[in-house]
Amino acid sequence: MIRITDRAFDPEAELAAFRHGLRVSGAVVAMTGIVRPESDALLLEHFPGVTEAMIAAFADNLRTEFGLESAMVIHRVGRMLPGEAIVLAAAASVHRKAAIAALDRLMDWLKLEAPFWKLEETGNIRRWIEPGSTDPAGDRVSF
Amino acid sequence: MIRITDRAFDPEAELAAFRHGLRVSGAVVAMTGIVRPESDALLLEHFPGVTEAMIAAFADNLRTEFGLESAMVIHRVGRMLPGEAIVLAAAASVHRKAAIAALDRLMDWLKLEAPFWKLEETGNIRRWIEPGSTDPAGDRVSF
Amino acid sequence: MSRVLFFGRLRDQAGMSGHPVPLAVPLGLAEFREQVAGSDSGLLAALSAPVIRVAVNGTVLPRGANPVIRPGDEVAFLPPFSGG
Amino acid sequence: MSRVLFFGRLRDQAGMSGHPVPLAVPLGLAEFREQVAGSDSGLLAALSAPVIRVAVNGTVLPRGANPVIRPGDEVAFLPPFSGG
Repeated sequence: MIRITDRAFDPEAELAAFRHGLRVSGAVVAMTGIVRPESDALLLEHFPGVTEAMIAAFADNLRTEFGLESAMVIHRVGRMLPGEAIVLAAAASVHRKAAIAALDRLMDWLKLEAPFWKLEETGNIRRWIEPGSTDPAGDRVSF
Repeated sequence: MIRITDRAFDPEAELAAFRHGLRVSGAVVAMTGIVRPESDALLLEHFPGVTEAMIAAFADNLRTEFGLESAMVIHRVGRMLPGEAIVLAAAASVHRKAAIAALDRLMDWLKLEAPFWKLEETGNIRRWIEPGSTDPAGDRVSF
Repeated sequence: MSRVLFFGRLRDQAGMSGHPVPLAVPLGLAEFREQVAGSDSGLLAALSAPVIRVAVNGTVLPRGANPVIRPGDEVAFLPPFSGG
Repeated sequence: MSRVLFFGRLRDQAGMSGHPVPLAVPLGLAEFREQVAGSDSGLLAALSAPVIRVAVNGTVLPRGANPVIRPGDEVAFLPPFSGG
């Protein structure tokens, strides 16, 4: 299940629904990304339609490659505050090793290859964050 | 937080409480182990006092080694049914890589080095499961 | 007619999220960028930077790709991604 | 006096979770096992298998450890762990 939402969501409630839909898995591995307290707010932008389709295609390949029963991504966009969840990604499989490896891969991909753009607000300063650029703050804002 | 319990627990409710107690983390990574449907029931035994202390010591070292803000283990013992949670392990850190690596290590350790013994009930047959032995079913029962 | 879209800091720099681009014949990406930027040399430089990726009709192309833009295409300019 | 504890399949095999073991002087682990097993040669073999680990007073020792058991010690025999 892939969802992009501009509303705050409850990651554990979503994870419970995901787990209750499983039939054969022995392991559910999940990662919740949280807005860290350094900035006053984050604004996250995506490419409507395209970002969703790219995540869905990547998650499909991941299911096949790692033999997952299921994978889930919920990603927040819009303006969000410290402590709020940015992303919930989860992978479920019969054995834990596949689920952990798949989640690790999924998070790397979401961070590097999914079309999202992040703007940090601190006081009156708005600043686009670019990981991989020479900006040392590139990985400072969330996880 | 380390807890061993002989009652069913709600892994997502526990994970929500863990997350709400965090102050600096940008990533919470968690794994829930679920009793798989192959057996009618599992019985899990531990070494009271000793198992708890060993998990707590390992989690303390893990926090230091990976720079975690916090780590949690809740482990079920006693008799449990397919679909019920056996274990919830979670790690929280500023960045996701440390949390994922720590959770992977923690699960390996719980599986191999924590004093738990698992008995599978299928019909009238009760059978102790021993991973690492020559028993090919050693890793079949849960994750 | 085709369409250009700007995301992230490129939207701030262009001052808009996109606009139609009159296009009667196929153009190379470099020529398309010049048409999009018009007299704004700062925007042209920003669109041409090696870190900027391009999506044509919703397909994100690899860095350095050099597509031909055809009438009707939607071309998006994408700064480096920073999800999560 | 000392105490022995059995876990997992060893408890099934011993038919109990543990019992006091009269002990007036320190004993090597092998001698302690013989005293625990008494005339039950099957139990002695099970306790002596290389996969069985021993905990003394709540400290789990590495495989193959050969502790001296002293009066008052609590000695636990542990089959291979199978958590999770």
